[in-house]
Amino acid sequence: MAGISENWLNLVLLVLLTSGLSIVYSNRVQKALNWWTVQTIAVSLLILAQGVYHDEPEVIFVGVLLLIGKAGIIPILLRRVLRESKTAWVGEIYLKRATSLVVAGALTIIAYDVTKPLMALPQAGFRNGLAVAIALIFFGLLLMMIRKVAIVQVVGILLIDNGIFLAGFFLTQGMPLLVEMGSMFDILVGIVIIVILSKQMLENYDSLNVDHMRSLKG
Amino acid sequence: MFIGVAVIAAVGMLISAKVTYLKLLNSLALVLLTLSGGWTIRQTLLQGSYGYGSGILYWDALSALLLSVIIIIAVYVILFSLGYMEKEVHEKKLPRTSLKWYYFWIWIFIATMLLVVSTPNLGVLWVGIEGTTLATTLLVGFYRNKKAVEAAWKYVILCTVGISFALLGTMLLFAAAAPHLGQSLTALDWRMLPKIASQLDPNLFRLGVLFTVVGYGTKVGFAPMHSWLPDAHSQAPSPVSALLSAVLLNCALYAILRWYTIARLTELGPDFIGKILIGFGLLSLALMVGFILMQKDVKRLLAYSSVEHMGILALGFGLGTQEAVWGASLHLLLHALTKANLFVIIGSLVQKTGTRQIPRIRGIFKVWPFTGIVMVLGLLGITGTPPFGTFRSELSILSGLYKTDHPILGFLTILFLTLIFAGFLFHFLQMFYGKPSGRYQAGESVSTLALAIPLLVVLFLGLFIPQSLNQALNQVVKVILGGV
Amino acid sequence: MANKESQSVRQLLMSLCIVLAGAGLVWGFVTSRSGDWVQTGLKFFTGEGAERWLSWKVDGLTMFFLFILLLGQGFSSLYALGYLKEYEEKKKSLWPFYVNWFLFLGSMFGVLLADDGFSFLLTWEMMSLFSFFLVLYENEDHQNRRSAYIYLVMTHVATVFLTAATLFLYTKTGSFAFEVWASGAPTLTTIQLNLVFLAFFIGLGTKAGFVPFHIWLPHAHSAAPSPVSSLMSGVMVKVALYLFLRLVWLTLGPGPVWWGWLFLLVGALSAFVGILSASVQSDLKKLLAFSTIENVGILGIALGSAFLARSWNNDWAMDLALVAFFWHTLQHMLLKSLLFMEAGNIIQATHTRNLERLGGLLKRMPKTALGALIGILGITALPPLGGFWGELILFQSLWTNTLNLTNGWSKVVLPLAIGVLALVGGLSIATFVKWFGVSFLGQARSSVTERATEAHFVQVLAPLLICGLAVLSVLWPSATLALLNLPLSVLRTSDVERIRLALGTPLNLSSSYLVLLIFLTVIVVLLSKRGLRRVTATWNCGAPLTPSMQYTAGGLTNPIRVLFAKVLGSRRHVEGDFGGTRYSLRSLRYEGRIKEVFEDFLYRPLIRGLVWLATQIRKLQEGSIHLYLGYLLITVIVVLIIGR
Amino acid sequence: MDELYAVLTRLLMGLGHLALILVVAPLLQGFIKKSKAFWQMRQGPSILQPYRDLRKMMKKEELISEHASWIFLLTPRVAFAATLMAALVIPNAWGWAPLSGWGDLFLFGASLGLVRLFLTLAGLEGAGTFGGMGSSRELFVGLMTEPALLLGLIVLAFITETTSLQGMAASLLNVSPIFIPRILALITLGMVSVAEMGRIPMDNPDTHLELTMIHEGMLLEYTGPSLALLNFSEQVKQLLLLILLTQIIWPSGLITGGDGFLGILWALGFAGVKVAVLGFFFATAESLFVKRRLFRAPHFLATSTASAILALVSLWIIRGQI
Repeated sequence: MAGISENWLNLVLLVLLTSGLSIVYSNRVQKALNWWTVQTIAVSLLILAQGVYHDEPEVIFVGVLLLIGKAGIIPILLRRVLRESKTAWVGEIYLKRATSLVVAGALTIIAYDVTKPLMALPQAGFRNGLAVAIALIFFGLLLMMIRKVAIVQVVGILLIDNGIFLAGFFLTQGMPLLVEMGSMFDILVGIVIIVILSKQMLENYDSLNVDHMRSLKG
Repeated sequence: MFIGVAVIAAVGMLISAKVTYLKLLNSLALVLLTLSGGWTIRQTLLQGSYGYGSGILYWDALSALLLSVIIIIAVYVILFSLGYMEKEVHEKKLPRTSLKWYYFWIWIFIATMLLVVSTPNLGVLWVGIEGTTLATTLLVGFYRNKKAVEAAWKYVILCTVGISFALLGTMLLFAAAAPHLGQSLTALDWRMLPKIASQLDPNLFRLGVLFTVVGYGTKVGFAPMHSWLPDAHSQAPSPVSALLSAVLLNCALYAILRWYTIARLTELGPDFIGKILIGFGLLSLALMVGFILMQKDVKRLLAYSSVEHMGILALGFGLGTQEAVWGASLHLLLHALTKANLFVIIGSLVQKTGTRQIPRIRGIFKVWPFTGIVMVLGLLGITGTPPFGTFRSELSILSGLYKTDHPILGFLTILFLTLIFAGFLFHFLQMFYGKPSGRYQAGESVSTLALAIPLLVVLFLGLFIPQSLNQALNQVVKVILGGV
Repeated sequence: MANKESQSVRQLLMSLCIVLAGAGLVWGFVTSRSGDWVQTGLKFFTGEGAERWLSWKVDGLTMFFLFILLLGQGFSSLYALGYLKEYEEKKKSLWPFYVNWFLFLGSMFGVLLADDGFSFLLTWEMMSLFSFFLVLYENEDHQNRRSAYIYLVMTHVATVFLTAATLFLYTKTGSFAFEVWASGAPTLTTIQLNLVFLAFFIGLGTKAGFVPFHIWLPHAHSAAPSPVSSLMSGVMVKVALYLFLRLVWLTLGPGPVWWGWLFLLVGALSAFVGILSASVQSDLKKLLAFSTIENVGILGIALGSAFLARSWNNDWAMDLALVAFFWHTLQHMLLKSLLFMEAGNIIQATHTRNLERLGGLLKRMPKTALGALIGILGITALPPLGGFWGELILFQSLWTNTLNLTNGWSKVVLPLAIGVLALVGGLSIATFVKWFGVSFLGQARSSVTERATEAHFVQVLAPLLICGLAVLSVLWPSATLALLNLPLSVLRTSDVERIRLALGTPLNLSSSYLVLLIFLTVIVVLLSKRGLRRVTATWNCGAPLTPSMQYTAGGLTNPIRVLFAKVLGSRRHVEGDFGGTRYSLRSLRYEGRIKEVFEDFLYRPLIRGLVWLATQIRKLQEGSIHLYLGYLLITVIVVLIIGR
Repeated sequence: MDELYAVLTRLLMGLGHLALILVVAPLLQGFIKKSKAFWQMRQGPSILQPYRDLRKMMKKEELISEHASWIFLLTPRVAFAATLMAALVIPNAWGWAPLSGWGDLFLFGASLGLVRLFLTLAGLEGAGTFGGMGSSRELFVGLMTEPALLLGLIVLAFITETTSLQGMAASLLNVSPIFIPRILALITLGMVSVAEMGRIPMDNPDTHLELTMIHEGMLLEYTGPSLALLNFSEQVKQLLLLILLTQIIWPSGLITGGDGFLGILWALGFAGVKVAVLGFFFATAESLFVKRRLFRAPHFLATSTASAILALVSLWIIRGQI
């Protein structure tokens, strides 16, 4: 990350973290989706910037792909499903918004705590970035855990995905292209499949409320 | 090459939904698969390892073991599902057009699994595992009814999350390895990694291993991440369930094993990861006792027993003693055979009776004696009753527990196994006897007995283990314990 | 046509079984004469790829029990030859029976021959499994299925202990072979040794039917077809006892004194509880099964006395105890299988196992009755038949043990064991008088019994042959003693000749007693010949005599029930219908019930706890995906925190 | 030649032993009846009455229940023979038993057990109520007497360090008669013999009221020779028990056959006196007490067992081994 100065980096990280928190906090699916888009753009910009500085074409390529594929296609897909299902509110379960924020904070602390041993490593801002990445992953999981609507769970997955990309960005100065592509492709297909599923869910339950599906027990 | 075969076959399935066409294509594909796969396995075992295309694909004894499992089970299950799916269509459970999609996804599924065991690169391996998840999701939800969708949803959500943890872990590993192997694919190559394992940065690697074990563990179905497993297995078409629990779980376990071999050589030492695996194994065993004892749904029963056996395997590998690992590798094979057989026979039973509820199934021996016999064999096999091979393997694993001075744990493990046996016996006895409800149409062909072939193999292996197999297993042990 | 076919199959298979048994006996006789014991095995692989042997061995000890097994096999097969006919007439497929019958016998041979822990566990499990299937053969009755289930689960739980002990010894000594264990045993610490012993005790004791691990036995033995019950009761139980000698006596070596005490006390308890429950049973076969528990208890006392004598190195008492043990093993095997066969005959003739519905069978099935009479004479440990002489020697051993002790309360406890044995003897007389008297004597208590006819020829022949053998063993004690020498020469170091000489006297006493008794009886009969006889009605205060006026099976032993009400947890419920006045009684209903004390206070709570736990565990999986994700999150965090 | 001689003498002596017991048994019965009559202020039958009864019954016709089987007829014979077997191990006047040897004290009890088994079976033969009642009660009493009898004898065996009745009698000669364990054992055996002889308070030999009888209940169906045999064997059993007791209370007067004819006679006379005294004692006791309820029997026999255990403990305490 030579090139991007420490401060810029931290600023981006701050943006990411806050966006993640506000996804957890948001009360409408729409909002959550928007926040997520912002976050994705930030991540992809980060990657692009790095690509530009080191002029590694493949990294730039990945960045662009990210920008188009994730910030572009996925939100559109999800919005459509959202419109069909006429769901606006994220159904809260277990935790209300405020408390969920508190929990999210706790998770952030855990993330930092877990990554403490990595301070020793040479790369600059490494630990900080990784901590934020892991925090984002936790947020995603938390979100999926405490919200009923299927789409929100999808957002959760995407949030986790962002976290992983962030982590990838820090851990691997441009991970092997093959893996990058593979993972991204997987995410795309995954989302597509999930969308299909949520359509089927609509057919069967005519709502996206995951909580209806608890017939398989024991 | 056989990956190619699988993919081509998969695409080919889409061309037409004619029964004869599908039958032909399937059997052709199976033959090719068996030939190419068998040849590879043979080469691998003869030379100890075998590469293809400048090591883009690479196999050693461990992958060979998994490869053989995949191929055997694939052949067995697909041959079975030819008849089975026909029936389903006949009984209007499925539209005829869906058949081709069924086979398409099955073959994609097989292809991804073959990829998993054929690549020497942990990154690609991850891609493969994720691929299996996606390939199977629609198979799990194949019946498209409420329950099916629910199962599929839980399956895909949980597994995707789990897998993404694994990806994070892989990245961490990459970061740790890159300084020594360069920023390239080789940094994730499990042929290289053990060589430089001792130099890996322990902190990064520890974090990586933890994330990976949890991630892949979700896919293997270690308790408490197992919760997707019974739903998926019970809702999927029975052949798919057979594939899922006989092969897919093993593939995920294989991924963990690759990490395991590396982790043993790092500064963290063999105990670190060993303890984690043992922990997960025991937890899975202990929890499954409860689920199995009180189970009402026969397919879920089998699913839970898969979790239990994954626990046993984790235990065996985690112990890391010669004998335990040997037993575990043997058990991997035997469990795959037995479980596939059970799912198949239970599947046909469920098809006949039209219910999965154990209390509603009665008097099998009166109505379908042959099915009954196969089920008895399956029962004995899965519960590790002598003279079945599972007894041998479980005994070796247990003796490993004692070797490493855990007599108490050993005792508990045996106790759990016995309780599980009690549960199984109870449910199966209920189904065997009593007066059958009139609805069943009695009568079945002797050919049902042919389904029991894998079990007979298991039985034979319990009494006598041929030299060749023993050597192969020892090679596997060497791979797992001795790095390359 | 099909019937004829299956008939020939039956005859073929069973006679094959008998021939094999005969051949085995001959072989055994020759081998034990020449005394060169076999020791060999099969090649198979272990994890290390090193070769190990699925090894077996025959020595004197094994040979003795092989004789027991072969005798049992021969007689029960002969009996089954006739018994199975009924199923044929019912058009019930016999193949499950045949397959499991042969496999069961085979696995018992395996257990006896096994010379290493692995093959022991293997064959042991198979033995339980196939006997389980045999018990399950009459699976139409739900009760039988339950019995079989209880049986298999209990043996499996027992096997948990055996496996644990085996693996422990294996890892300690690095081998499965019994010899290596024996040589390695002294290196274990006392605690380890005791734990291993306890594991063996529980594991084998369950199979042998020691109280309180006995609850499966009455269920299983009464549910099984009679040939199977006679085999299980006569032989399989003994196999478990054999393993006590093999694994504890010979392998773990002379342990601390309390081992002996454990055997003695558990044995006494089993003997008492067993015969007490038997005496109040009114089920033809359950009664016999409980009496099996009693006899196992007696054998346990003998073992205990032997162990004690060994640790007090009192050779003489030890020899006596061992002789008593083997003698009683032999006798009980003969007599109990005999009685089960007779019970089988009754059941086939009357289709009921309930004593209250039998009666007056002696006139209808005289040959069966004769065998049964000799059987109960032997089993009640009365002279002149075998049961008594075994107990006599056991008494002697306990007595000698006590006498040679320098001091300590043991000198009081051991004679009390004699007292218990005497009490058990008295109870067993009551039990079997009830068993025989109620079923064979008096009047028929139900119509089914009136229609009863004598059983098939071989079903009568087999028991009578056993009777002959039982009498012979007493009439020609030196031969029996020669048989007993086989195991003794293995179990003890000093010379066996001494025993032969010393025991010659009492055992010759046995034969002379038999001869004299018969002689005297004959004389008396001859002397009291004259005088004419007339058959009349039984005197009943002038009132006509109806079958319901006889003493019922319940009534016969009711005093015992009242006396031991505490132990049996027996309760009675009488309700009389007095029509208006207090003096004229219209009808009276009596209902007595007995609690299975051990099931109620030991096993039920256990099961309940287990089920509760299981239901708790199942709550984990109650369908909400949010919860599952929660598990995932928590697991990750926990693992991360533990991991660092 | 010598051996043959030895065997012959042994045989003859054995026959003499049996003959003696057979002859004396009814006499004792008569004597006891007489002494009971004495306490009841009655004339009572002559001492020889039992002989006459036996002879009479042997002549009588025999009635057999229609439900009875061959066991019914076999029982009296076997019972009689088994009683004789018991007689063979009891040391007689000059302390010699034909069938003496290692552990014959167990034989004594066991033979009586054999008698009991057959009697109880015969009780069920008649298919009537009273026979069953008798058998049930007999079994009940029997299972309690056996331990007591055995323990009592065992204690003596410990005192004398031999398990042969003959040896016990011989070596009790030089044990002080007021040796506490001995006395306690004696009490045990005394109470047991009461039970075994079927006397008050356990059973009433004279009653024929169906609801109270035990032993007589089983014999209810018997007539003629069979009844004679059964009564006879009962009398023999009674005599044996008394001899056993006398030889233990006061075994003095044991004289080996070597002392010639006179010696033997003297021994016989002496023993006879002892037995007579004891018999009179029992008769007195019987006249003083009443029959107890059946479910009181356990108390009675428990007492006897307890005293046996007490005897054991006291023995070891006195020997200083506890």
